[in-house]
Amino acid sequence: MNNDTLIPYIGVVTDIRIDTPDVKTFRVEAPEGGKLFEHMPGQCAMLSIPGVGEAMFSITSSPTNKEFMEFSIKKCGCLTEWLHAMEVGQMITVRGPYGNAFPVETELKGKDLLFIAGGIGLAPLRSVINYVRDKRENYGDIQVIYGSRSKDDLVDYQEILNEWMTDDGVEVNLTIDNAQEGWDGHVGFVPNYVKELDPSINKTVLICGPPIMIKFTLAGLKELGFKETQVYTTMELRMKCGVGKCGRCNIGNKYVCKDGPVFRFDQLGELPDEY
Amino acid sequence: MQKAMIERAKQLLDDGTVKRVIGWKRGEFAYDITPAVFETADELDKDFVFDDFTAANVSKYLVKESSKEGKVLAFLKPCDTYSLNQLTKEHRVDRGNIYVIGIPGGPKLDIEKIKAKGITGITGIRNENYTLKIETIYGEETMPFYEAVLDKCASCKSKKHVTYDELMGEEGDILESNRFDMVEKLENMTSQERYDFWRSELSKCIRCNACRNVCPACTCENCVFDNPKSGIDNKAPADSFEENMFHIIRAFHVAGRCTDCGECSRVCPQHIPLHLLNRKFIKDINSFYGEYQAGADTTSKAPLNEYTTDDCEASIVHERGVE
Amino acid sequence: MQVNDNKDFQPLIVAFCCNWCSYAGADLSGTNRLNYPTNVKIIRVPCSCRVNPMFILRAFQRGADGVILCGCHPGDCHYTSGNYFTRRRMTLLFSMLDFLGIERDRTRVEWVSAAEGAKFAATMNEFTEAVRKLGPNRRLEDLRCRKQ
Amino acid sequence: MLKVSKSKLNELFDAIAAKQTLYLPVDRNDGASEYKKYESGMTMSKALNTVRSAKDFFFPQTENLVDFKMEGKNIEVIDVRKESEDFVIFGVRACDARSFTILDKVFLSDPVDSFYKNRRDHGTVVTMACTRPAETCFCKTFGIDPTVPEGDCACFDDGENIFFLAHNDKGQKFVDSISSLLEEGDARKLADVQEQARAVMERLPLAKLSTENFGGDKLNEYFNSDKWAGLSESCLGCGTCTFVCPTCQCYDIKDFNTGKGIKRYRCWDSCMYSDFTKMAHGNPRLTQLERFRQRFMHKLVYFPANNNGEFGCVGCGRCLSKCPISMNIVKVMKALEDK
Repeated sequence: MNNDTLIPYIGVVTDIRIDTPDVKTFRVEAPEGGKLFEHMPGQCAMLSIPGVGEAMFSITSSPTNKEFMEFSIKKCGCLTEWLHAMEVGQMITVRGPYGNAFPVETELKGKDLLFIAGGIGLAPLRSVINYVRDKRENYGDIQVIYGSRSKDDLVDYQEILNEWMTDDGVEVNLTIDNAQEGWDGHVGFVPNYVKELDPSINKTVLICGPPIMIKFTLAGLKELGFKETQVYTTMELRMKCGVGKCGRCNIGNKYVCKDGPVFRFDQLGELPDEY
Repeated sequence: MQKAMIERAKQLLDDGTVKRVIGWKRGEFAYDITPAVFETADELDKDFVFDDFTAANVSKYLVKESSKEGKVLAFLKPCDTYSLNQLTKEHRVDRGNIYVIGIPGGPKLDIEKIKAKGITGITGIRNENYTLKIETIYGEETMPFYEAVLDKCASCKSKKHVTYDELMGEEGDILESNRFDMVEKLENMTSQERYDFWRSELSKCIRCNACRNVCPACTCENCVFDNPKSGIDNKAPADSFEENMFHIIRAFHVAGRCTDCGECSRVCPQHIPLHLLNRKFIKDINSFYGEYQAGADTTSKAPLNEYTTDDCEASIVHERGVE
Repeated sequence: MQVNDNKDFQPLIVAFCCNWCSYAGADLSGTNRLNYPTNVKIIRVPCSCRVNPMFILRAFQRGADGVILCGCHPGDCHYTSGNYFTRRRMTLLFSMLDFLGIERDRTRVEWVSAAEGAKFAATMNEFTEAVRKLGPNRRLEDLRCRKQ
Repeated sequence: MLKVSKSKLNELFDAIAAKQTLYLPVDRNDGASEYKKYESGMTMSKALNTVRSAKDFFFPQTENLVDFKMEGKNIEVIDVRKESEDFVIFGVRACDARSFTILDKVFLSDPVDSFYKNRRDHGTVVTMACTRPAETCFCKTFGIDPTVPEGDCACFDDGENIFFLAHNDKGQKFVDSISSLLEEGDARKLADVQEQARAVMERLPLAKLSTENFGGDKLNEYFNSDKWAGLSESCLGCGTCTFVCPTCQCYDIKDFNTGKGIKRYRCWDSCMYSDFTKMAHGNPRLTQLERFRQRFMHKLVYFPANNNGEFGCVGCGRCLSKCPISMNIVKVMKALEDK
């Protein structure tokens, strides 16, 4: 019998990095080493601890990383609590990759890119950012606007400081919600910061974050002159199968797990407002 | 009766006593009636219905309706008033926001019993002197009215309204019912026979939760069977054990609070006699702790919230009845 | 009727014991070196009233062949009235299980005080023997959990 | 046309059951009918339809997907799939037969669901033409002719004989396997019976129901309709409609700890349930209105949008007779159309 997508692979957690007080990044490899499967930036995988539950997480490592996959996971429910309690060497089950991806090889090619992320929303974008950094010649300018509640809540802060900020042609703008000691950067919410920075409207925008942030940022972008066709986002709803059959993650007739999670805002605008 | 009800409802809407009316709405066929809320006289004229098929107990909807602004008029049959009383006692409804008109009770009809006779293609049903004249696309059929009566009405416990603001028609009495007959029959079987009986019944269960969701006593915000943290949440009986467990817990949770309105059995798509489980608890409570009718009043303590120091011991179960 | 003593059958007995009386009673039977079967697995609960019907059912689901609930004697509850509620609740539950055709000897409530070590041991011996005679729990088991 | 006399039906069933498992709709003591594994002597139900649909055979209410053995930090994945045995479902009605092609569109589209496909490959669907449709029937609305049902092999009852018509290779194989019991028969009377049934179809109360106002292009119009509040008002949020529905295919995946390991199983789920889309941080379908809307939008709009206009309903009428509050797809269609 063929392998069924509902039957998962085994993955071994080979490294756990504490990013913020409630976000950890897990490195997952196949038991014999190497990656479990190839993916494209923006795609997701179902992680599970048998007996606890299964949930969809975006793959945060870039496909250009050929050794392992990474998942940045925020503690917010039953399964994630268990995942956070894991130690290195723990096996988990993984299946995927699921969903579409950011059109990095088609529509985004040759474009100036603007990434806007809030909080854990950086996780799915990190895959794209690192992908385009590794294939620098294919893309124009890169700008990242990233905000979080506080300095401690900035996911992948070390990577941002040491790698992204030191790259040529990558502009990183960080902001936190409230002023705090040891922070001399920008203070304020992401939507306002985007307006302050007034990015060039030739850029293609990739945005991910809490729904409320997306809502206001999108409004701000429109004020600046951006069109909906220029803005991509990635969605999340409750999922069980990951292949558009279990019937719960639909927005209108589109399944987030299969037709998404990446949507362009003009596509999203045609769907009913139920997410 | 239907006409008088519509007239009275219109008056109460008109003089501002109530803002909404909860009752029953006509369907596609002669029998598929939906509980509905009416807000205008036009809606009442168009769709309000009260006939032999308006069996649905609307009291559970009052949990939601009575929390809205403005009074709601509810037409309640005797059995429904018990449910409302129980809900009032448990502070699940705002009784002050409900205007209850007591209306005569059943016996109501069970369309499934008519269909079980092989009568199909039904386009109209008339009751002529307690003979049902059923028009079908295959010609007219007849059957005695009492053969099509709902089980819950066939063993009616009371025709008395226990709470109302106004009464339409005559007040009835509490009846001497035969409602424990089947429970007793089962009690007198052997343990193996009982087991076989319930296996054949409960194995039909599709876990649609209709019995739970229709039950006026089941008003938890989050049911233990839906709560992933309870450890027993499930959506399908993956094993015969889970069929038993669901129905034991469902019945146990309403033990002492179940007014025996019979809705659970009425809505079961698989015709499982679920009311027998509830009645078993009622019968046991009556015999162990004294006669108790849930919903008869709004002040008494439920039997499981109470005790006396000389209650019988659990071993009584081992000492009586058939092994 | 077929006589079957199920002599080789080792039933799994789950005993819910209240912290204040029965658990201490079990302890006492141990310190007094009284024997009771190793089939009995004790689960300590703060009060017999803590045991809700689901506990009993889930014990059966997970492979118990008999479930016994021990608490303080009526009137002696550490929380004054817990065991009175237990009594009503378990009476109704056991009656329901009996009604569903589950063998009634698989369930029991027994009042055991902290001083009744001997009663605890005797009760467990007797109950285990009764369940052994009944054989494995087949009417209220979850096949998925059956021991191979 | 090949036929068998109705008096010899049991011989036929015995012959089928000797070779493979046979499932047959039989009457229960409460007047309803259900599919049962055939045992010698059983008689086929005369009822129009079973309470539960025939989808159970290919998409059972619960099924084990995979087992896990957990030991310390290690997990072992145990593939529990087994090749299904051959089986025959006899007496499937035209509506249920069509439901399989709808389920196929979901489960056999990429990536193929091997659990479903396994059963589908091994199951032979033998349908039975309808002669006495009920008032709740509206399969005609979805282009189904109940007098000539689909399936691998169709059967027709002319009152005295059962005629067999194979629709495909699997059906032909089935007919061949019982050919020793069949004989060539005169189907003239059958044509009359079919004609009568078609005439009845025209007179059914729901004969005029049409799908012309539904389909993928109505997405936002119907989604934003103000009718949903009234329609969903008395919905109990139970799963009766979804569980008796032959085309409802939503499922949940859950884990069960047996004490020896973890069983991951899938079971039917209902979009009518409050926890269907509930996540750790919220629920996009908070009230019964949204859940109710989802079910009917899925059948009447989303499904045709994704499947070349095919609707996710076959008009079997089960939800019409089983809904505790008698709210159903027909009432929804009529209300939405009524501008």
